[in-house]
Amino acid sequence: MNEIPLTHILFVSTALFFIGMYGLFTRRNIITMLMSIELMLNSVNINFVAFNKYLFPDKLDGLFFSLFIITIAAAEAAVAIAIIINLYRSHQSIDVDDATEMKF
Amino acid sequence: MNLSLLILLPLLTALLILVSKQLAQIRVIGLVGSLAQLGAAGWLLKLYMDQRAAGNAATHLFESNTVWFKALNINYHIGIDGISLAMILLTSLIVVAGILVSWTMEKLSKEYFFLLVLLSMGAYGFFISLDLFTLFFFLEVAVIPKFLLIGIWGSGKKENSAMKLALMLMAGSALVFVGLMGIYYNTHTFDMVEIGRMGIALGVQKFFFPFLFLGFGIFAALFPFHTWVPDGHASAPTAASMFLAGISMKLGGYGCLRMAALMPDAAHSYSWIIILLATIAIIYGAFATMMQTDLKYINAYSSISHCGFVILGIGMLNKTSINGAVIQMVSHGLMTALFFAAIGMIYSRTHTRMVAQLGGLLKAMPFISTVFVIAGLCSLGLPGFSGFVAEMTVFMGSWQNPDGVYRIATVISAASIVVTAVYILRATGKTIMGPISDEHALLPDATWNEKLAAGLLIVGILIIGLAPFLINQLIMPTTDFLMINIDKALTLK
Amino acid sequence: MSSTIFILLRQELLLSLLIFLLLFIKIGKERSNESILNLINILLFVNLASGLFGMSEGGAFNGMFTTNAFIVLEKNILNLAMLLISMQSYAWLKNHKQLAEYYLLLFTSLLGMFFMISSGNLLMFYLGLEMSTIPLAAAANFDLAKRKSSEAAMKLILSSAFSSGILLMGISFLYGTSGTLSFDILTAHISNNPMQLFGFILLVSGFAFKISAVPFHLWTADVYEGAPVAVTAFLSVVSKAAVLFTFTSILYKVFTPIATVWYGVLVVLSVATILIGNLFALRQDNFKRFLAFSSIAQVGFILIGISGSSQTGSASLVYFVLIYVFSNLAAFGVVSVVSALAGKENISDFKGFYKTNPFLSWVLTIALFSLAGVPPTAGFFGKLFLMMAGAAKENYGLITFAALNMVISFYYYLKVVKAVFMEENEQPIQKLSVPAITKLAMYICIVGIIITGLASMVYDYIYSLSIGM
Amino acid sequence: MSNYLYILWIPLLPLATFVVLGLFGRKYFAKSAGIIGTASLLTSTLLSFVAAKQYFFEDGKVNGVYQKIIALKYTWLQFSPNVSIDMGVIVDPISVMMLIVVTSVSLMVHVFSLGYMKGEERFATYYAFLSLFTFSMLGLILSVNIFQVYMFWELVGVSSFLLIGYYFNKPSAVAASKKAFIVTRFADLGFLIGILIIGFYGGTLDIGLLIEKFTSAQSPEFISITTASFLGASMLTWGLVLIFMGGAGKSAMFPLHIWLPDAMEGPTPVSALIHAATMVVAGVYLVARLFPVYSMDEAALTIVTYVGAFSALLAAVIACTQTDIKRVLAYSTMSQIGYMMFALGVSKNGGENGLGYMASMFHLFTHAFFKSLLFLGAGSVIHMVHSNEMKDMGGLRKLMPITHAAFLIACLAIAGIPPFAGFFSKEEILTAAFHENKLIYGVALFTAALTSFYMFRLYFNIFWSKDAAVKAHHSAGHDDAHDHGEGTWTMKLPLMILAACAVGVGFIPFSQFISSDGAPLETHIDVVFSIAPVTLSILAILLSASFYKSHNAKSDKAVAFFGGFYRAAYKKFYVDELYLFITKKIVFPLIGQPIAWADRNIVDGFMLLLANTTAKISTAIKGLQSGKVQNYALYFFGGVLALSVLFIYIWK
Repeated sequence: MNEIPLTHILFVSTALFFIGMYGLFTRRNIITMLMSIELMLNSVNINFVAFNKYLFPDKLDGLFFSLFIITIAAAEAAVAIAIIINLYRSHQSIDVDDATEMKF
Repeated sequence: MNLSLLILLPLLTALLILVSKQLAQIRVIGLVGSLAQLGAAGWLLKLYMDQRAAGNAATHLFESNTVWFKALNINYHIGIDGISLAMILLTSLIVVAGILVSWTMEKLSKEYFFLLVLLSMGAYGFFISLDLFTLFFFLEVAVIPKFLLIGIWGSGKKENSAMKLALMLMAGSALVFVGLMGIYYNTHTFDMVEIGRMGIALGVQKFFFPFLFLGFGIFAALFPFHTWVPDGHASAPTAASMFLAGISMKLGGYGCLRMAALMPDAAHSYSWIIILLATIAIIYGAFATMMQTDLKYINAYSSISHCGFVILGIGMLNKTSINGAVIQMVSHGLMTALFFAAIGMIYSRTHTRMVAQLGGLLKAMPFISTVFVIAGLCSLGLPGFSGFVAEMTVFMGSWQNPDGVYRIATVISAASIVVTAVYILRATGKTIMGPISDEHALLPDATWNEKLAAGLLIVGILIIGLAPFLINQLIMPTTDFLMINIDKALTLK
Repeated sequence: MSSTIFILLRQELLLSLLIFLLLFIKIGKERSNESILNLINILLFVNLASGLFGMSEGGAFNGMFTTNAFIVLEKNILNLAMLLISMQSYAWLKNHKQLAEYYLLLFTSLLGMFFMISSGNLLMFYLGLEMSTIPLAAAANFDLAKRKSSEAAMKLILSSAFSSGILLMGISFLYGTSGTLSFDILTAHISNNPMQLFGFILLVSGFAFKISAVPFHLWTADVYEGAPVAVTAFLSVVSKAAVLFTFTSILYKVFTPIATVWYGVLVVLSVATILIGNLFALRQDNFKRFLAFSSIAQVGFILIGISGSSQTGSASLVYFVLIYVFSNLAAFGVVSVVSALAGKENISDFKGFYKTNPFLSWVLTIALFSLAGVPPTAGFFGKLFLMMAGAAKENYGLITFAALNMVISFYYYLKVVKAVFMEENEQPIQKLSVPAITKLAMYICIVGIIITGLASMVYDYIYSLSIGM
Repeated sequence: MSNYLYILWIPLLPLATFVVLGLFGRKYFAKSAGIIGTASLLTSTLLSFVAAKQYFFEDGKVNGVYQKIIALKYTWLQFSPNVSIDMGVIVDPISVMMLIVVTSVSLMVHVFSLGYMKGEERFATYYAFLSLFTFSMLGLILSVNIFQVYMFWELVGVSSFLLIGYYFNKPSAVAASKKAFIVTRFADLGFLIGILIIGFYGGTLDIGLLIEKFTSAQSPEFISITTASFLGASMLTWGLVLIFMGGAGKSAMFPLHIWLPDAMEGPTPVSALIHAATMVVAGVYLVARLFPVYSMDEAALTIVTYVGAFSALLAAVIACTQTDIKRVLAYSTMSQIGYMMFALGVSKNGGENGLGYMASMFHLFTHAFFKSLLFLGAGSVIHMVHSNEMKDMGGLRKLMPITHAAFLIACLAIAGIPPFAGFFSKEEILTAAFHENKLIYGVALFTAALTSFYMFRLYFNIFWSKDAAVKAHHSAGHDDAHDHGEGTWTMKLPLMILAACAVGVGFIPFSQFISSDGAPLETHIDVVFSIAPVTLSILAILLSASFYKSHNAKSDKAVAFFGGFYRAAYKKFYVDELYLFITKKIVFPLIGQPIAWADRNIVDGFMLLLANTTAKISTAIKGLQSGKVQNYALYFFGGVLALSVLFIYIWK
């Protein structure tokens, strides 16, 4: 059977990564920004899995790494959401441009 | 004698001052401490002379070398030769005088005396250290006290002056540091004696000498990096200006001298630049002084001009001129300290330093005026005072340099003695002589401590001025040794 | 599963115990803050002491966790910093409700750092890193009421998440090109191929973000300003130190084959960092922000030291960090006391500070002098040794640049001293009563600042443990 | 060679006096200072007479030639193996002669001051300064080393400065003292450089050695210094001319003479001592001291000659116009010193040709006495009239007979009327000039005539003319003049003694003792030769008598006749104004101020600029820290890209 070459998958993951980055740079809503970061993390996950599957199938390093990434991303998201909620309490908004009190 | 005593004494004094309670206590401790330093220095002189008389021909006496940072080959290597001993004596004299002059300091007196003593400690350490890192360490130790002394107890736009002084000196030491790095990574040691023995590759010298000489030059008010001098001296409290001009400018001159001896080839190939700058400093400083109206500024600018002679003497790179440079360092230290002391006394009474607002003080305060005149006469190089001996030695030395350009430099520098006479006499004529204003007519003359301080410095000046063979006897052998290296370099050319 | 593992991991285990204890305290019956604080400080001291003896060397979890005398030393330094911070935040936490949470967060992050430092494997490293970062984001938000605090936390969590994304990308590339995550094996596969270089640079960027090197530093100032002083202190000293240790060991151990490349990277980073840090520090009035930028500049000097890539390099790094702990924490101690008791955080408020609080003024001054690198304080030696280590590469342009930048840094440090000693103020900060334990912490810092420099055995000890390349 | 070491005491005694009076005078010796000073100086004077006797009559002469004896030599400051400043005592004809002059004149002044300065507030200080001056002057005389000369040279200058500025709260006195010091200092600069040149080529600073080396045309030093040249003149010429510059400064030769008239601000006895008899002839002494070397260089000697002659003439002309009696005397001093200078200039070294040298020394000797006499006389006149201006005087001959007599003798002496002292010395000078250089001779002759004219103008104006004026002057309540009449005996005695000298010293067979090479020299007064000068002088005296003896309009006519020239002379030919212009209009505003300005604004400004630019940059880039977390991330990514591009593609 002819399988999808690694480069294709890498292309997808890279695209995902930069899409996430683009979202982070452009979106004003903090929640959305957080989601874009999740995208980036997931693209990394794809990388790991792909590398593992294609190049080093005998060991499972990559897979495990991606598992850990998922967990930590969850933790991170939890803390982030908490912070955002608190930010909303104090700023009455989750627009990132409203939280630019400290500068220069 | 263990030279570390010279560091421990001030340290001990400083600590005692920190723990002491009331003003009287602080003063007494400070005075006793400084006297102890003076005594130690004098004793050291005696021991040194005995050793020499006993035929001890080692270049450095009382040498002791203990490992400090083993991994980096940094040693606490100390020892003295004639030149450093002369500097040590100068320092101890000025410290005593400074403490005496600031006897009546009320504001934050504890901190004040503490910093003074700390400064002196830095100076001693600097003069006794034979290890470049230790040298650098003490060089910087001596900077920050100046900043605080000027900034806290100063007058006028003290903060700016303090900041300018600190930053320029720090820039100087930054340059010095780079130079040290260069030497270290090419000789793998900081030990001056060792480096002197093995010598430094010509290229390395050529590249790093400017860093070191310029760095120390900033401390020695080398043109055009002298601008910290006027403001710093003018804003500083009396004792601080005495220390500044008397001690810490000498750190620079001493450093320059050591560096020139350490890298003679480079010193020789750059000597024309050094001499150019020195000559400019001398004549330019003199003319700038002529225009000043504030006594402290007058003395500060004249310091620039006088320190120019030190650099000139070093730049000429021959025995006589280097002798002259050393004598000039000592002489200028004493003389300018005396001058600042006198100005301080006048200022503390009249509350003005403006020449125009003073006059006829000789009537009201004969002693202070006499001190002022003596300082002035010494500064314009009158025979019998140290200034004459120093300047003449420098002239004789630099004239030995048959190159026409150097001759012209010498003549120009010599011309400064006329300008010096002009500004000194202007200052004296306007402040000491002439009619006295009524509110000054009843001011009191010097108090015992001021008389003592002035007397001490004057004695120093006179000893050099009347019996120069004594100090010559002290420094000649050392310069002879320095010349061995330098001549070697010159003959290689 | 032998008992040696308990010895190897004793610092981590002790810390975990502390964390559990805190949980119990939290759920247990109400106790007075004072008692809890004292207890914690005592325990922290024990924790520190435990690390001091019985250095042990070896690895666990087949190489994922490695430790040796040097690493233990590094952890001890972190413990020391933790202890000092906790002693200094006494005044702030005395009547703070969630002090247990506060300690929980900091300890967790510290635990993460321990694991990161002794990680022998990219996965372990990543776990440690995140474990140390995420709690800090929460801690930054510890002043729940303050707008700035939550803004700071938001900025920290977002940018650190972004940076870990970048970092992970780098790791994935390294993994893809070498097929392994373990450091020892990885070294063999490191070469100049572009993909790997790209991965390496992404990894370095992640590090640079954590140690706030320019241009990855922008979060620093805002977070420092917004976060509570104690947290700021932790951020600026502990987390930075931990990452620096890890960074150095990874560079020296793993990326030896491309040393020339990362030397270049370090030079570029350090030049940018020193310059930008100084230029921004010049203008600051908020004390925490000022310290933030000054610490950025400090990192620049540290990078020069690391770039020496020699035993001297790593030794002077650890040495400097130790001094930095003392100096920076002394400064932060004063700031935290002032902000906790007088509620002032601006340099301009410190005018005439000496008249009212001579003790605090001297502590602050000595600390700042040490940061500026003025003898006889230890900072002088620390900075000089870093630059000496860097100078070993005979790149004198860099050294001159750094040395001259020291002059700029002098300016802003002396500016604070000027304000404290020389300038007048119509309503100066009133006389503050410093808690005894905080005072003790400050004394420890001062003694440290004096001793660490002058007593050469400290440096020699560190040097004897440290490893070159 | 017998022992002259006791000569050391001659300078040391005044030094001791200075130290004692300087330190404790104000407290303990406020009254007795004068006695102490005089006593110690008396001792020195006696000692110097003893020395003179011993040297000239006992053992100075070895097979017919007076020897140079180095009584003492101590290395004071070693520069390099054979270059050093030595402190020493030289005993040779001129030094002994100067010892006599200085000590005795100084003694007279000390005695005179006892009365003149009585009741001054700083009486002790005054005597301290006098002693200091005497010490320095004696030290200068006895110098063995050219640098020793320079040192005492400076000391003499400073003590003169102190004494001129003695009335320190009188602005004019302060200004005068300043001027004197600075002008001479400027001259000393030349002296110093001259010393440097001579010392460098001679390889020593010892005068004896220098003479030895530079008088033998084969010695390597001589060859090197004459071959080395700068701007066309040989280094020898340069050195000597520069040294002469120093001498000219002290001896108030044109154009460095401007300080002398102002120096009259000092107390009159001081003028008598310093600015008439001793210090101002130091320049002459210096040239005489180095005369053998000078004689090896034609150019230098020519310069000496013409400067001397011109100064003599110029000063004489100016003196005719001045109205302040002390200034008149000052200018006459200048002109007499001019005589001595060109006498040296026209002289040769050794034998008959050394006449000029001997004559110069002779004139120096006689001049010291009658000129100090004139000053002291003027002193007691001023003491009585409380003014220096001629118009306040007149007809004093009755009020102060002794002064009158003494003054007249002095005038006759300076006018060169036989048998007074001046006649003999001036005669020798004229003879020397006549043999060497007719032009100089003419100038000298004319000057001699002028001299006697203005001296008697002075004399008549003081002691004769407008009696009425004086009567009115005194009836107008200035009775104090009568109280102390002519002053105490301490003021009269010196006058008489000096008058005696002014008559007597001319008969000393001077040439027997002093000549350029130490060997006695046969001289004779040629009556035929002396007709011309004497008659001229007498004519001049008669002329001035007809002008000023009784108050009349002749003088005004003469003034009108000379017109512009008179005004120019009265304004001292505007030399002062020229100097003022140079200093006030050129040095200060065109050199000093620009430098001071540049220092503040350019040099220091540059440092400030550095600081300010740094601050500016830091404000300029503050936008980088925008506070927007997204920008942070953007910069982050930018950094990543930059690094990647740098290290993957560029620096691979």
